[in-house]
Amino acid sequence: MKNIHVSTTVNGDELEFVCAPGETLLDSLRDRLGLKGAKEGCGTGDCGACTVEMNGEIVCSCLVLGAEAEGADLRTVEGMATGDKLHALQRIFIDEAALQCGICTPGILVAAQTLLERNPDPSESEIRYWLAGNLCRCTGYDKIVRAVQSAAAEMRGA
Amino acid sequence: MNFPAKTKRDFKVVGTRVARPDGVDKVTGRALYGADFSVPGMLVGRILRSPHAHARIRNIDASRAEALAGVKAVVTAADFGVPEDAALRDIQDNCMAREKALYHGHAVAAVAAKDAETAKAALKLIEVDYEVLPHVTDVDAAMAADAPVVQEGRADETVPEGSGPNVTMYTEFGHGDLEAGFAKADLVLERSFKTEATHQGYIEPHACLATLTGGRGELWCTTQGQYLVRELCAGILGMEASQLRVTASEIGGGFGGKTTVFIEPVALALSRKSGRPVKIVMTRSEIFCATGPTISSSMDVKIGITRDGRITAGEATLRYQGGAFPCETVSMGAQAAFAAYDLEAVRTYGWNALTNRPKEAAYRAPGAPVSIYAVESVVDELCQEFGLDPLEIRLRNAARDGTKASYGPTFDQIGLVATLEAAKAHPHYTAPLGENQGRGLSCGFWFNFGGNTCVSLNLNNDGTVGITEGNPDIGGSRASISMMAAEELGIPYDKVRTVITDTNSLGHNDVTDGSRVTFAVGLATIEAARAAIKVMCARVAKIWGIDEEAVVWEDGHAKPSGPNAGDFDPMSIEEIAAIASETGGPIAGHHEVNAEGAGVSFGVHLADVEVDPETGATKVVRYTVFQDAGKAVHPDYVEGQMQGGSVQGIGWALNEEYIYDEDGRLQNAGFLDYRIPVASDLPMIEPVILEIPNPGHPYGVRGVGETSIVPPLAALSNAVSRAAGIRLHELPMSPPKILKAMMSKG
Amino acid sequence: MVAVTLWGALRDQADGQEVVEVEASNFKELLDALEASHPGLKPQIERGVSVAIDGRVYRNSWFTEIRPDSEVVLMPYMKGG
Amino acid sequence: MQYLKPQSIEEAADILSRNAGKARILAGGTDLLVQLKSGMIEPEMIVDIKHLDGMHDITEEDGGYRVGAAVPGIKLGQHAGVKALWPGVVEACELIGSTQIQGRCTMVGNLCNGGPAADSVPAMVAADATVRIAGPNGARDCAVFDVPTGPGKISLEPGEFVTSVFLPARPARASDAYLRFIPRTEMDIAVASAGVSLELGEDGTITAARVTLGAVGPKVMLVENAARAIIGTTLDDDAAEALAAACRDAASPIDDKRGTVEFRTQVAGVLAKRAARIAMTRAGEK
Repeated sequence: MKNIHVSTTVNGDELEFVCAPGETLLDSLRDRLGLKGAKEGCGTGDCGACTVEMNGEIVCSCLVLGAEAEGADLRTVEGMATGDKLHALQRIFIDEAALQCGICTPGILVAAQTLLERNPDPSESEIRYWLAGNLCRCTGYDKIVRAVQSAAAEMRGA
Repeated sequence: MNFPAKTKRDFKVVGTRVARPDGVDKVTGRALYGADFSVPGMLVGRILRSPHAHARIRNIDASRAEALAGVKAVVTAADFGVPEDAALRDIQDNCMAREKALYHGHAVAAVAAKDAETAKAALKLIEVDYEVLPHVTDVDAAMAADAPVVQEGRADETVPEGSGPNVTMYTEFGHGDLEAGFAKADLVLERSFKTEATHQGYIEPHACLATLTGGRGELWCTTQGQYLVRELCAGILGMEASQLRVTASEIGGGFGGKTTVFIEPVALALSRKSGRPVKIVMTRSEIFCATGPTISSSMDVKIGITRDGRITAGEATLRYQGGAFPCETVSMGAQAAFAAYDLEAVRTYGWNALTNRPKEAAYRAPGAPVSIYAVESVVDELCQEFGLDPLEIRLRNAARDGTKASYGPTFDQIGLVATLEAAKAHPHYTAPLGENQGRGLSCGFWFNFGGNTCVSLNLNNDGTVGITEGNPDIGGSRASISMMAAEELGIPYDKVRTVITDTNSLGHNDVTDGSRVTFAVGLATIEAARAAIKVMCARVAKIWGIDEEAVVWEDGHAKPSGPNAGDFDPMSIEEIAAIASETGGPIAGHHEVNAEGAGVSFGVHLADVEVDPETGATKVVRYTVFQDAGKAVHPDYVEGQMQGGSVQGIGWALNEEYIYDEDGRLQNAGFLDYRIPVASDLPMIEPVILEIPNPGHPYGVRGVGETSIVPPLAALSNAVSRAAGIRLHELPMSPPKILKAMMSKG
Repeated sequence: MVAVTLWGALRDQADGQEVVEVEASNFKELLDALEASHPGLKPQIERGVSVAIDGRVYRNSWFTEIRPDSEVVLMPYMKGG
Repeated sequence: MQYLKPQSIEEAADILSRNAGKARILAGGTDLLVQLKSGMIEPEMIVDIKHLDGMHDITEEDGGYRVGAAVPGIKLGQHAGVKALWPGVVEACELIGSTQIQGRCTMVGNLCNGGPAADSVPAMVAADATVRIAGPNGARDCAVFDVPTGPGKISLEPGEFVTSVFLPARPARASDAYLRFIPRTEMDIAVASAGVSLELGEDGTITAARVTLGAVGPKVMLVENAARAIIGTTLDDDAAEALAAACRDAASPIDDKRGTVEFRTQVAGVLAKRAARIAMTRAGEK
């Protein structure tokens, strides 16, 4: 057996791709499906830039095999906006300058989205620990944490 | 240049918090970074790296790799020439070892293959015959007369005879009579410090895609300066600049680390040999081993003070290592060390030594954080000895307008005193502390630079504006550039779009470094807008049949300058643009300048920490940054620079370090054990912006990017000292060191 | 004549003088005059020097004006991050 | 390399025993993929066992819980029953890596990787947990303590793999706790760690205890002297200090990039003392 055929769901779309047995889900998303939003910052699960949601849990897609996506339900940063309308997190990240270089942003947005769906009113400490696996070297995290808090408040209708 | 009149103007756009133009691309995953670009027929490039810290390369046999199916090219140093210019030769030799591998991870060969698996397999088939040599990684060991020799003959004329074989330079700054100064002191403290090397830690790996066929090259890469990349790559590959076009991708962080080349010349050489496009993306481990961390240091600082808090003299000896190639960073450290103080007698001495470590690259205020850490630690210890308030003592001795700086010149307008006063007035300074907590303070300083800059501004037919500039946007500069253009033209921000262009579309631009972009590109943008305004006023003057001088520009409109000029309805920029064809053709303005006069910047940081008395773990519980930013064009991004730099400094102070084993191999080449701060490590970082205008910029802008990394090192060390009752003289202050100090104190 | 302050390490290359006087009305003339009067400074000038004129640092602009009463301090050419 | 998805535990055991040394198990994959990528291992086949029966289940058994080999940390943390019975084991498992890693990592993977600093292992040993091992000769049970044998080494025979962990029942007034020391607040490997499980008598004195240490020896340590130091006490300061001293005596760490011998030894005692106090409070509140 050389390559593996995978049927999966990404951002609600049923998709198929072929991957090598040892290929990571990150590489499959980027190179097979052209979804380049998830980034490789370390390849060892230490930076979180490759974060995607898989079957409801956030994972480092660099630590998942492409083959494991068979039958899975995946969500990536590319699926956050609805048409032209940005997700509240996306819009507030721009408005509140929660990104500088932006390389960590897709991973942080995906992780924060899952957090807010699970916990609509997280404390500062809960946000910081939830995002501890998403390294950002530009911002010192301050504006990121505040933007997640603002988005949470808006999404709660507060 | 002086722009005094304009610095007090009422701004309409500058100073607001608009949305950045690249924001949507970056939050939707569409923005293309270094590794995100591909072309058909592309090969994968991989680099073979030395497992040894120091080894002579006797022979490289790549025949088995070349024979592997799918391998399209193998290159070694033999595929490159030998540049005459020593600096360029060093950069090339750092990209590909010539006769010796000079550090663990030094590139020795590279392959291009049809895919990553084949490239990886090919690397294993390359046989390198190494003669392992003695190595040295510690700066003090490297300074010694009997140290293993990293490179022969690299000392410049400043190095005194009898110095060790790895010493490459010596420098000295200062003024006044030290002996007399120390004699006036009631207490003189002399302390020795050591700091480990740190890495910029940008999250985006170095990545490039190179095509070089028929003598013409195209290079896509992540860099802080595409023009510099072109210059270096063209030099290394023996090409003319016109034949190599470099396009900068979006950049995922740099902090100085992307101001040189590592993989780009290699990818071009592989492409030249294979005739195919070649993409190289570094792994995180390669980044730590073989890009450019900052210096490590060993320092002695001696300061004298009177009982009532007047500093009478200061002296510092700095020994830096910047890896296996000559490095002049110590010179900046030596100039910056005492910059915050008004001293009658001050002297700094700087030495650089070669080691078997990767070639240093710039990192935010290069050289300054460690020397200022040492000075600010001793000042704090003196305050503790005499029970003096550390903020009052800094105010008492602060450099101010007219002070002869420790590095020579006399300061003109500087904001240190204002910054210290702001810290003193802030509630943080007097807030109560909890058990096991302590508060530390430190000043910081950076020079800031200007440099070569080109900006082209084009008026579109509908009256909107396009700006082309050449400096990669790391932290929101497209927004601030658009804002300054909108301000000058008197039009809304959203009518301006700024793009960053390739090397073919503008003249040379210096790298995005030295906190220069908002200052220098902003200055050129304002001048380009003024040039376009001049053209527009001239066109309108013709329409109205009056003199050009009788037309003024206000709020996006050409207007008669006064009643004498005639009675004409103002013409808007849209109206002027719509008839540009009829009035003489397209309207544009451009400006090319070597911007000087960036204006130095000072910062003061307050840090509260809590030290666990049983484990030595340090937690930062409160942090406030005070910094003179000149005019803050986009306050959010000014704050972002202050917060981000502070956290990098906090990492440097507490946990970040290069750890080499006995064999000179890097032990922590990954984000697991090279511990940059994570979100849960930190409190909010409160920024306090002071706006003391820079007279060298039309809007009073100063650089803000670098100063903020300087104060955290001493602020945290001083805070730990007060929280735990022990003072460390080395960085990082990792828990084992703090616990050991606490236990030996008993 | 312009009085130019040299940084410490350059003094050995200029007969131990801390301040040297040269005839110059701009940055380039200053460099040329220094090279001519103190050939020992040439290697450093080739590596790069900046000059602070009345407190403001100029990295390399040749035609920056220097007045006779200007405070002129030589500095190494610097880079940032 | 091949990616295989066997349809039964027997088939998985068969593949593993026929390809000893060439096949690797994939459950959570958080260690496996790092090792693959770095070239540390180059297996010919990866055997994915996640989808096999029971691998994702947490089931009550004899008053305790059986946790499938592919249950990720985050799921364990969401299970109220396990959390109430063995809060220390759950908190240890939840300390493995970031939120993203929690979505994938498993206690069994943490154990079978053989790392001396594995967070869940001291907690499992303090809990006297056992694992069920499938193999060519059928299933067998084994104490967690006996699985690791040294850095990167485990006692499983060729063809064997762990299918579940069993956390036993315990009396009413009993609880556990786990603490580790890391330089940051997250994302690091333990520099030293301690697990404490204890039971209280009617009068509030400790009647039984198990004290374990991680990252201070080639494998997890069960420190019987430390347990003895607190049994029969109410964990007064002297008892707590005796426990810490016993842990310091037992610790035999190494110097490396993560910590020194001196630091690890000292901190192992501190952590054991603090973990014991937490376990004591938890047990007392029941």
